[in-house]
Amino acid sequence: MWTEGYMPVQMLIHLTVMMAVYVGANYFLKKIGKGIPAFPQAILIWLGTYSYFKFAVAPPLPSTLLYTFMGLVTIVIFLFISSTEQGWTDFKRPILGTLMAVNPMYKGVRTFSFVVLPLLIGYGTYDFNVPKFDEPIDLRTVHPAPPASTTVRGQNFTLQTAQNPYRVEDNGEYMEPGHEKKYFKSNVFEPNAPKYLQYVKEGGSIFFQNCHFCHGDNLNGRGMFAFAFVPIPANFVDPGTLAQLQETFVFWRIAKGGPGLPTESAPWASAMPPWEEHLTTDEIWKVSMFEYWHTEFFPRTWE
Amino acid sequence: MNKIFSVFNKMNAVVALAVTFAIVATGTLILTTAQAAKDEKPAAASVRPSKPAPADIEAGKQVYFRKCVWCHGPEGAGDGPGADRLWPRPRNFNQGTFKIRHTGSGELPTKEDLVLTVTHGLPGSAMPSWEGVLTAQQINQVVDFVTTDLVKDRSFQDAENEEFNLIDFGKQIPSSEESIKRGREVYMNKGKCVECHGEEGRGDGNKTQKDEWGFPIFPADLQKCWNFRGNREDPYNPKNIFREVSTGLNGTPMPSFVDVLTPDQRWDVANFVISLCPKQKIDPLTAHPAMQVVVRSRNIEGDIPNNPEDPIWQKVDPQYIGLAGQIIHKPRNFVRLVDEVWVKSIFNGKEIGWYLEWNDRIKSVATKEAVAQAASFQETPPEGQPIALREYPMFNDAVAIEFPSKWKELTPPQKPRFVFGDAKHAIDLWKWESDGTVQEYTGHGAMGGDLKLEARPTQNVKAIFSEYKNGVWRVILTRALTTDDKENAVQFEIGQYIPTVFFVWDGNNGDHGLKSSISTWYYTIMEPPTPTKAYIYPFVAVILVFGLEGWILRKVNAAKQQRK
Amino acid sequence: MVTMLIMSLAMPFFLTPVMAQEATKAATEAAPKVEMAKDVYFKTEGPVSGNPVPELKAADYPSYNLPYPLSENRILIWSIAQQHLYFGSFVLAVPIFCMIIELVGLLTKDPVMAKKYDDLAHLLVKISLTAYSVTAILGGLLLFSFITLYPDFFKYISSLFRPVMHIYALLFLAESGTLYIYYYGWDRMAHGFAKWMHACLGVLLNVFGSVLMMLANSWASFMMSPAGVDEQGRFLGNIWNVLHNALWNPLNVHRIIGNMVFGGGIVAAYAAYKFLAAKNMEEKAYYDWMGYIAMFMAVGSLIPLPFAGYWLMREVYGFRQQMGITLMGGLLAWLFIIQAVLIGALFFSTNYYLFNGMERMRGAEKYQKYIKYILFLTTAAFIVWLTPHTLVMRPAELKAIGGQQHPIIGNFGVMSAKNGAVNTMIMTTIISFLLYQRSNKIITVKWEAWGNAALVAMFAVALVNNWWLAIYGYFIPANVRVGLSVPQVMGTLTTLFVGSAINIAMMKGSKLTGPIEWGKISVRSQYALFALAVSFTWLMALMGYIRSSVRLFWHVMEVFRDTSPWAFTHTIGFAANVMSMNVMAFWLFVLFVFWLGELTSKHAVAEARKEAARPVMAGGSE
Amino acid sequence: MTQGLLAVTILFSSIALFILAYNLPRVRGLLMAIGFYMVMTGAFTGYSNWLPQTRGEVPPPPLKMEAGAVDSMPVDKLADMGEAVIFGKVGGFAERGIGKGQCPLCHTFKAGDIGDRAPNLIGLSKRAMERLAEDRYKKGNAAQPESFKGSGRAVTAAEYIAESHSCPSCYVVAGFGEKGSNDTKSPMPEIHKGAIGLTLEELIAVDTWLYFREGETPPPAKEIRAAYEKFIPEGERTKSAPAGEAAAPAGPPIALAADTPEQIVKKMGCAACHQIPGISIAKTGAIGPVLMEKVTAQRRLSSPEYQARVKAGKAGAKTPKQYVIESIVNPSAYVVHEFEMGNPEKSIMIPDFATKFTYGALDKMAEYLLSQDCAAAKKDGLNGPAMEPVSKLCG
Repeated sequence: MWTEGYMPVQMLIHLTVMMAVYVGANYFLKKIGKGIPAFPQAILIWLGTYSYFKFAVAPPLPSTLLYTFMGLVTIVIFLFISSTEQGWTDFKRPILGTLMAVNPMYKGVRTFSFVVLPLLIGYGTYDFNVPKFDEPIDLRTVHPAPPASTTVRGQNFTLQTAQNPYRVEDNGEYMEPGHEKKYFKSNVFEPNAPKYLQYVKEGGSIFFQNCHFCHGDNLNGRGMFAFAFVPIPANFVDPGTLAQLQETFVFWRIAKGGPGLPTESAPWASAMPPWEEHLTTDEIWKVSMFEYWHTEFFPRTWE
Repeated sequence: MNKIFSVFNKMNAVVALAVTFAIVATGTLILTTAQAAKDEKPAAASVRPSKPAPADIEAGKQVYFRKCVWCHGPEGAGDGPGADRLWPRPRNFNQGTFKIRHTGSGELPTKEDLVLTVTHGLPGSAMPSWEGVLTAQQINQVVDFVTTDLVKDRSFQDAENEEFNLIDFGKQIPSSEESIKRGREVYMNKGKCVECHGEEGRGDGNKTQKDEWGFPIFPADLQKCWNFRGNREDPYNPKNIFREVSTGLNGTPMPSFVDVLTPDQRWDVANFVISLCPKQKIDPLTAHPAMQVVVRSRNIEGDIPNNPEDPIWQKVDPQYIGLAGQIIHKPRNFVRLVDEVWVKSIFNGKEIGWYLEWNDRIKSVATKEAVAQAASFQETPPEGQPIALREYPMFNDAVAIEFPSKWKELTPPQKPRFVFGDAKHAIDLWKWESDGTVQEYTGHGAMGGDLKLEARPTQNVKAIFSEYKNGVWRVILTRALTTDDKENAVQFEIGQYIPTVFFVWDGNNGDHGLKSSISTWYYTIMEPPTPTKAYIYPFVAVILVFGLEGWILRKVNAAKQQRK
Repeated sequence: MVTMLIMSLAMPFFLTPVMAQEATKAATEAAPKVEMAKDVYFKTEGPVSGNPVPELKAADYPSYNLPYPLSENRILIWSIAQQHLYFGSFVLAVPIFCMIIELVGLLTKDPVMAKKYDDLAHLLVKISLTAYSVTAILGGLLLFSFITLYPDFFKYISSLFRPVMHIYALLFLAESGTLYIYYYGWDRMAHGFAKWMHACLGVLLNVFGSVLMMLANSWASFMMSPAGVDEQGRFLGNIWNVLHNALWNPLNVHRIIGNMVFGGGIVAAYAAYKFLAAKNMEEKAYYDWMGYIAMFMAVGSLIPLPFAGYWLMREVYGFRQQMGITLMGGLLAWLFIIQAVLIGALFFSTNYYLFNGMERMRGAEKYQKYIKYILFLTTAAFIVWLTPHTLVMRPAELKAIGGQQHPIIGNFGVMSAKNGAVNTMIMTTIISFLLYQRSNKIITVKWEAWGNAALVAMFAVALVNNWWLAIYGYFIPANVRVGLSVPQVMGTLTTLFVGSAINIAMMKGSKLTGPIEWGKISVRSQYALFALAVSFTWLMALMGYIRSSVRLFWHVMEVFRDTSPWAFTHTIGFAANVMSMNVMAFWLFVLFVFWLGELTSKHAVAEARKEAARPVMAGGSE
Repeated sequence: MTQGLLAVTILFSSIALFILAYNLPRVRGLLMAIGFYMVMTGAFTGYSNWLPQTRGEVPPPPLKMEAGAVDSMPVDKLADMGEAVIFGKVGGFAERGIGKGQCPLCHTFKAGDIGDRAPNLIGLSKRAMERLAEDRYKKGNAAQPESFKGSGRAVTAAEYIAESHSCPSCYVVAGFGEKGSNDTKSPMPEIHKGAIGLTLEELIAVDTWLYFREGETPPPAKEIRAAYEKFIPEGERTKSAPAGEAAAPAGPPIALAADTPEQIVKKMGCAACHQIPGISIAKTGAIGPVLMEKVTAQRRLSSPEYQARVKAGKAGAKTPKQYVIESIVNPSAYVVHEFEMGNPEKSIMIPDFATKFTYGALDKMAEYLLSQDCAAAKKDGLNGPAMEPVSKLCG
């Protein structure tokens, strides 16, 4: 159902297909004279959307988002049915019918719902008040605002202007992000590799001595220790991480680790150490370069 | 549909029965053959890998030098830049020694075996699953490259000297109590498994083993099936055990039991081994038991029993807590031999009790030498020295629970730094050590550059039970819910989420001070009784709704009257 | 609009020479002692001619002994400033409407309609007259609380802006004068050349009003992005530098457009209320029409608003990247989710109103079947628009996802997707509007099929282009991506202008299936107008708060630190509560103002209403 | 939770309004409208309160010293203040920042870090007493040029630290003396006056931090004050600015074009390392070269070492003035050979002067330095550091 890399678009396509099926089925049923009345239609749309968001989306949607989506869908269904006078009347008919008990069936429904509804609400109230032991909801800002500058091992770096000193062409010129694409498929263990690749190799070695325990050999955050952490370590393969960041941001994150995060990013939820305790700035730059090379992303740039 | 049924009706009952039987029989036959076809390995002749195409080898080399080289090294000798800090060490391909095979002991694996290994990785080691990262084609190519270029001492194409004898799975014996009992019998006696893997399978039998390259290794802890190599897809499947018992693990002391045990016996052993592993929900992302972040402490009547066999403790399900090596502050623990601890918690009106259980192959109590070295204990191995070869003096095994000292003052979800707190938020840490001491500490994080703990003179935490038996430590700690020292000691409150961290030290691994296994933040919650309002409010709500309904009915009836 | 822009361009010419003169004078007089310092933003050197920012302690902030939360000075200032801004916006927006409506009335050939428009403009300016006095009162109150609650800060900032204070005061006088002449001269200048002069007065009124607002804006934008001072906050002798700081112009444009939506919203809400309270069909018809006009104005301004916001955001990023990240991905990111909900509410209300509006026309049935598609597209876009970048998750959920980034909806959180979503929502609203226009007409032009095909093709291309760019933009570096929003916006604007043009052209000579039966709209639609108004009021409170709180703990960003005990940033919930109180207080005020307006002119309006409610001739294509 | 109450209240009041509206047909429209407004407002408030709540905390403002206040300050506050003096701000220790005291330029503070210019200060509070017991201390090096009356008489650890701060040469840790002085002369600059000019309060704070970071209880502020008063004569103490007077603004001081060279030297703390002719406070610095650029700039510019740096693309001055400016704003461009300290790539000089000088100030300073020659140095009696004495330059 899901293909990695296309999922967001797939979800929109699924929704579109569901819409098409709904319209088609409705048209067909109407044609054969068995059109579904507005009220059950609304219920069906709601249930269909809910089942999709609840069961078809994997990994599951966070509950907060699910509620938000369903709240939206509820409102939209209401807007849909009440946007024409006809639709609104159709929709109201069974409800009013039930309330007024216009025929024995409706009367039955009314009696039933008048009994069940209070009980449901009662249960809901009970459920709301009974103590729960779910873990508290945690909020984290994934990419907090970096400071304007940071001092790493006595050296001051202005994050907006600093450059990775190892991101260089063979002639020593700074390599603008994007230009390293030509090296993405190269073998860094080649003895005569260009400077850039040699630095990547050094960075890789540092990565595999320090970082892969958590961030994993695939750089996907599933290292051998990752299972013990909540949240599990950052996944660099995901285009939402490295590719969204400037290299200086990555440098800052590596150097200052979890304790260097601002409060809104929940420094306590990160096991990342301030790597400046273990690595020199040069090593940090090289590791950052390796991470980009290995995941084949470019650092983000600001214009 | 009706028509079909009516046909049945018209038919003779006997004929109908016969037809049904025929359908069922055919179905079963098809299903079993399909199953058999699935189980069956290809015949030996086709097992020998054909010589790969040079293009594939080249493509495989590309992949290798991007993904694998970092651990396995450019020459495939298991000596990549990352190798020295790894335990278990990455495989040396040069001799063609591979653990996960369907071939006989000492033989080369089939290509499928290697593809499987790469695809699913080796749980419990740093080798990850490459599924989804590399395509099936890439995995095949990288295996081609490894088998031709990096396996140097042997050749997969050497038809003269190399044999590929696939093991015979025979007929699987489904797990049953009987089978498990027979398996245990074999495990204890004929198979002699117990000699290495220990009485209860925790791998505590033979503690000083080395692999073919001289690196120390331990027998597998059979109670952690999620850590079995080659077991990622389905940890509770006895087939893998059967395979390993049959083929042995090349390069390790684990022999093949093909000649010793009959296939049926091996199935029994496999069933027995799997039965040792606690049944847990496995998280597909981490291939470990799913993590629950909240430790629920149950309310009990009476005293906290000082015996884990007590029914009160037995009623509580132990909770799995995964532990990582503490590799973020020096000294760093790259080899963490204890990777999980199981906890239970209960409380009564006065006290809270913690039951902690973890597997440790060697009971260790600090030697004098270790005590002397403790102050100058230095961290990670020198550059270039494999971590697996490090030898340490024996320190105490230990376990600790950490809480923020003043969690009430933190706005959730704020917490201190999980390793010994930080300057702004102190932590309270209770540490039990294998020499029987229990000590309470306060941690302020990095005061003056080093993470340090400050021992407190108080004696509020008590170890009411501790025992080492068959490779497992069991400890029960208790403490009063509140103490006088409000500044440093954690104060427990019912119904509140109290952040909690767990530490375990494995003394024979040189674990000491910061060198430890560590969890991340969990929450402890002491279950509150259901409040009375939970019963009153629904009642009120129901009455209100009924009232509303009555009002509606009245209005509706009035409207009806009017209409009439 | 244009005049305002010209004014803002002209500002430097009548300001700089004065300042430069002053500066040189100062420089020559005290030549040896003049200290030069560097501008924090423009990086130019200038003579130090002001005091540095004072160093304050918590005790330097006097406060009234009020119960919490009013014990916080900030909450008081916040609330008063908010009320002042609400009324200010309304007072600034209504003359713009008056101007436009009066001009429309002037240009309309049909005398009945012309009168109807003219009376509406008259009514509006009347309402704004009361609001104008309230604004002035609130302004005084704000000034007073400023002086008493933040004396040092006020001293500093007023010393900086001293040179333009006179201009501000003069403009205020001019604005008042013009407004009074404009209102009281309405009947006298009703015909011929005088009427044109009157319309010109309307333009002049708006010019004064806008410049006034721009000057006031410069205070706010200076606090966010200071310029013209050195690092110690010392004035460097050039007031123009202080005024045209980095965020001034984006803020000006954003506010002018925002004011218009806001003003439209209030008038629409007023009309909706009157519609609901109407006793007879005539009143209903009149207020239905008025609500429609106001809604049209509001939504017309709403469409460019996201683009103005986008520009402002770009400038924020350009000024300080951390400030941008604090807004979009950091501490304040959640506020943007609320903003997303509010904007969604605006678009949904608009569409819903238009759908309901079709009911006043016979023949609309054939277009009603498209409602579900429009709603679906809007909803899908809104789902993308609403999904936050930072998800709220339980640890277990986080674990199940395997990282902070959800593989499916995670990508909806980034700018690229949001751009696609908001453009889609705007386009669906445009489609609704085009359908609404056609509702009571049977198109008779020969090229009908071609016209329809062109419309469909244009929307299809624009939407597909928009979506494609949204997806493609995700994979390219940010600096390139920023450029992508241009084709997206261009696509949307093309559909708006070309689409409307084609539509109007097709409507030429069309056969009417019936008149627009004003007053026959459903009651629900009027609630949609309420929803529009209240959402926008709330949105304005929210955006004001965001803009203000992004300074975090600075009075003047990176120059003047806020050392009061209330320098921290409140939680979203707390802020929302204050906003809600403000919104409710404002609407009570508005109720009062309307009631006051009603009191004085019951008779006149009743007359006008009677006139207006006469059966409308064919041809109302508005 | 109480925050969410407002939303609930609004929603419930709107329900009440609707019920009221139902029963009061005359004002029904008005009440319904208000009710609807409240529903919408309540929904927005409720949604906002349902979202996760975080409060933005205010980072601690830059610390301000107040004379006399230190005696009554809590120990941790005082230690924080000390940390700010040493490392620039609270938390600066972890970030290895450099503060007003400029201590980390030479001293190291973490286990395992080896300082080659000055001792690692870890464990100082414990070591102090051992030092006092050394024979070398008891001799009391009375010949020290800058020793005060009463120096060499420290008896407690606190006094030892105070003495080391106020009279570095009174006792020099073995191996850390100036070259050739046989550990009788310390290269440490004056910190209680002159360029660095720490006030007594700041010195107390520094000492407190030195204890505090070890996890020990520092001696009370009064005791440390007494120790300093014992060694620093009244006239040489730097006074802290009176609390009322507007002190220096937050952030580092900026050298301005309007400042005199002397003021610039003072603001930037050049004298901590350099001797500069004609500047009264800059007579003892012994870590960097003597700044008489009329003599040295051209010489260094044309040296092969400098040209090598130019070739490597690291340096690029062509005129002596460019050279001086380059040396200030980018010290690592070229490190004078004698002062390399083992790393020719990186100067130990503070690297961010570029952000602390205005252009005018830079120009002024360069002009001034370029006008200083041997004669000026001789007139001031400057000797220069051991690595490159004046005699060698002017020889």
